[in-house]
Amino acid sequence: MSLFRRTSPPAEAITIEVDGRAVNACAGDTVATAMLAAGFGSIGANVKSGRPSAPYCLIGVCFGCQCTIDGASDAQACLVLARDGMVVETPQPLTRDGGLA
Amino acid sequence: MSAQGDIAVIGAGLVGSALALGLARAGARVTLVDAAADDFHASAANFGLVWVQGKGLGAPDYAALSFRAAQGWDDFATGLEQATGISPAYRRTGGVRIALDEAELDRTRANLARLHNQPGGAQDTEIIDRGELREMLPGVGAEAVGAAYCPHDGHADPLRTLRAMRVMLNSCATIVPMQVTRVRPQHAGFVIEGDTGRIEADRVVLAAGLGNAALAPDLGLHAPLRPQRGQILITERLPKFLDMATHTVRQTADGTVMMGDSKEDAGFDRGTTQAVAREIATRAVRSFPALARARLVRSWSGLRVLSPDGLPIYQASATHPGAYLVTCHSGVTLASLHAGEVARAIAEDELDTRYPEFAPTRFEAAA
Amino acid sequence: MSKVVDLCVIGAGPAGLAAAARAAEGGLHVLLLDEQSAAGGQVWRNAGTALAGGLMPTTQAEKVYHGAGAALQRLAASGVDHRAGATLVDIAQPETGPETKSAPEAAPGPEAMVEITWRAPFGAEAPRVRQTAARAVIAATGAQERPVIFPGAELPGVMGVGAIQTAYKQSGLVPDGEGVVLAGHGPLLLLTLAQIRAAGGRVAAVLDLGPPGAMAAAARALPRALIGDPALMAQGVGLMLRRALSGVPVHRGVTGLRAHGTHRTGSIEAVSFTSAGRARRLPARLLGVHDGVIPNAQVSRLLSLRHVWDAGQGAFVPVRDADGAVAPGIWIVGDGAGIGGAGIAAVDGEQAALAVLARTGRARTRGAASGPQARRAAFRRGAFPARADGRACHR
Amino acid sequence: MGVHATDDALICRCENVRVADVLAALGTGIDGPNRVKAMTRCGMGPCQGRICANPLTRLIAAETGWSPDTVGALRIRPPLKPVLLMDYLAPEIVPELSA
Repeated sequence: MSLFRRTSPPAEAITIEVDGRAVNACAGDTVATAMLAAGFGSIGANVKSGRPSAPYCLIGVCFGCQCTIDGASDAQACLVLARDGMVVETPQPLTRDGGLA
Repeated sequence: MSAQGDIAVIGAGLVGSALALGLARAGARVTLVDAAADDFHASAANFGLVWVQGKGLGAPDYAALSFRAAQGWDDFATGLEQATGISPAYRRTGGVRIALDEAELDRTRANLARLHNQPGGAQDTEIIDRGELREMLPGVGAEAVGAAYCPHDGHADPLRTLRAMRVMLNSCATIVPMQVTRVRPQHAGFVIEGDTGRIEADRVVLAAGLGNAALAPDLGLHAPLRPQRGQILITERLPKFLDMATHTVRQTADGTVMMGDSKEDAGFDRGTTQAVAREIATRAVRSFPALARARLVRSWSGLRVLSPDGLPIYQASATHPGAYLVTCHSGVTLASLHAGEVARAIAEDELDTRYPEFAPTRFEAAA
Repeated sequence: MSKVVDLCVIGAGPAGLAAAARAAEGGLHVLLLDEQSAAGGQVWRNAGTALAGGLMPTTQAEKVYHGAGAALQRLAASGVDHRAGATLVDIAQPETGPETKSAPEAAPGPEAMVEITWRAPFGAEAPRVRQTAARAVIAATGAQERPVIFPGAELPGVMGVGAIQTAYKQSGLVPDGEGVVLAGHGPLLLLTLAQIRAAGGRVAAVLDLGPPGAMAAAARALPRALIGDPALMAQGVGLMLRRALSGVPVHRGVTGLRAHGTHRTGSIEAVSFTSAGRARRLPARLLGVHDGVIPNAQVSRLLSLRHVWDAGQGAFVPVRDADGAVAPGIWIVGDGAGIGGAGIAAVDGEQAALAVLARTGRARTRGAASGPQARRAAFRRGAFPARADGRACHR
Repeated sequence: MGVHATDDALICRCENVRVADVLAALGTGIDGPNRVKAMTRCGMGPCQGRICANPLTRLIAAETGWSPDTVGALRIRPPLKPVLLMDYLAPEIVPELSA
């Protein structure tokens, strides 16, 4: 069950791929807010232990959402606008509720 | 001058800490004077190679010293880990100096030939061709045409080594944080003055890197040293792909990859430049293309402590017996000896007799 | 791609926008680099969408984004070369001098360039790292929430309250369902509580981490601190707060905060703490924490500047001279130089731009006061809201 | 440094350095943030101190009794954010190397 729900009027719907699964999002979302809305509680992974990490700051400071987007592994999901067809790979493959796959 | 009595080591980097450990083991009461100032200077910018190949061209004794240091590293590392639980992560994996074009390989081959022809030879270093290199290092880049390989080369983690020595020194020496301004001889022994007061000691060892130059003259010691800047890049952790050490790229025990070996005359400026960062990154990616997709997380620089001929200086003062100078720019490689035979030589007041070739008198003769 | 610009501004929040627009209006060629995906920084995040009715009722948007619309229009009209999503990598000063710099005595000759290394936005062709030479640099990299250190803080399900605000401004997200707990102090916590309740969400508990009386002080400070124009908001918000806090258990004087959960799921399971001498444990899925905001000091530290500790803000601030200069050809403005809120940030940015224009002999607008007079003038106009953590700013 | 920062709390969430690890490193001259970083890896992760720098200075100040000004702060070096090495290379050699 997602930690967040959308309250604003529906914007243009887009679809991104996260670890191989289609995820519905809205134009104007960042990849991080799109994933939070879709129920992903975690996005990145601790660089030392590999355990899933989550957005803590959502402004590009904490690196809890570092992942690979369209092949670039230096992306912070909270700083990248979600675009239709984007391919997101999290460092630790995650299930729908953000738990480990 | 017996091994007993108290002895002050000035400088708590890799060189000073190793000497202090060795002196304590030799029975001296050791005071380690640490300039602190929230910085480990050269020790924090050490690339971590325990390196033999190519060392001592035209200086067979330095080649032999480096070889003995590498041989001594297993016991040195095991001793630290057993005493503190902190592993210096030393691995003698063999080392390669990769050549990225034929001209580079020719230069390496020529240097090796000269080393072979000098006493002590080239410490089992040999040229390997592209095929052998690729077999040893599958991830090596297509541009690599061959390399010099030496089985005695390896690498260790400089900061873990420093940390382990520090933990040991906490129990076998007195550590005094002090910015030293002067070391003066007095009627018996020496007085060390600094911002936090003064310390007296029967004997004193200068091991303060570039700081030695200012302290040496008062003690009849000669430290003609100059800084040479080296910049280092480091990536985030990567899956294990490189166990061996190379002279410009090495993967640490944590999985991060260090890249470096730049040389600049930039005085005491420890800034970094994008131009040198690009050169280092380019060579690293040409050597190991997989690094192209690695994330660079930090770059910093350190100042190598260089004597005029780049070799260490080991000196016992002729005018003020009991004052010694130890400086080098391979603090990790020589740490095993500094904590062993070099410390014993100081403890037994035999530094100049056992290491005549590293006395600074060699510079006066040449001047 | 190395080209030369008169001024490079880092950060497109209130300070950066004012600096870039003012300099461009004065005739300078300005490059504005901002790592966020759209101009506005944090306080004015996604202002364009919100003011166009995309996120929240426009009446509410005009309150929350007071001043943003004008600033964005001014940017668009100014001809500034704005690169959204561009990340600053390095700033090399004309001569990399000694380790610690103090404020500049004499500005270098007009030709002493500052070398900006930056990474082109996501999706640009490799190599994305570019270099630009700039005759002047104004860094306006803003603030960040002060990290709250407690066991379990790194678990998925623990976020800054500012981050919850960001999720709301960016995508209209509001914490949903049971187990939403807010812990901290300061106006931002109360504002977020009010927004969650206003959107029909439930907050299971508020843990007051502040000293006694902090919650009330924060409520008084809220209108001035966060909603921009104080006069407009004063009455409405006080009422909203009293309603928002009603029915929400508030635990005071909380110590020993701990979050419980595993990394395997995307949320936490519980929070535990001590309040009024009693150990408590509450089921929780989302914990929002907040302990005020501090300057983002990465750029000022990268430049090896001298900093002094500001006890009031509980953070270092860079030492600057009257118009915000910190080194030859380099200015730091806005919250990155010390937390002051959107109002003072814009004044700060404008002021640094005037200094750059004056240095290049183009300060056409005679009437533009600079230095302390501009600050006093702005103060009289009431443009100095109290800081987000409720204390009047005295910079 | 905040009444919640117990020993087992992480002060550096990138490198999993606990408050206890910092406290263990303090003493005998290891009492500045940059030396504590060298001894514990606190501040060496991708965020490069954005999360731990302020708490680290405040923790050392609380432990040593010194003012934060005396304690100082973590030094910051480029790159300000992690960058792919590929993005650092000269344009002409990127294609064949990053294939």
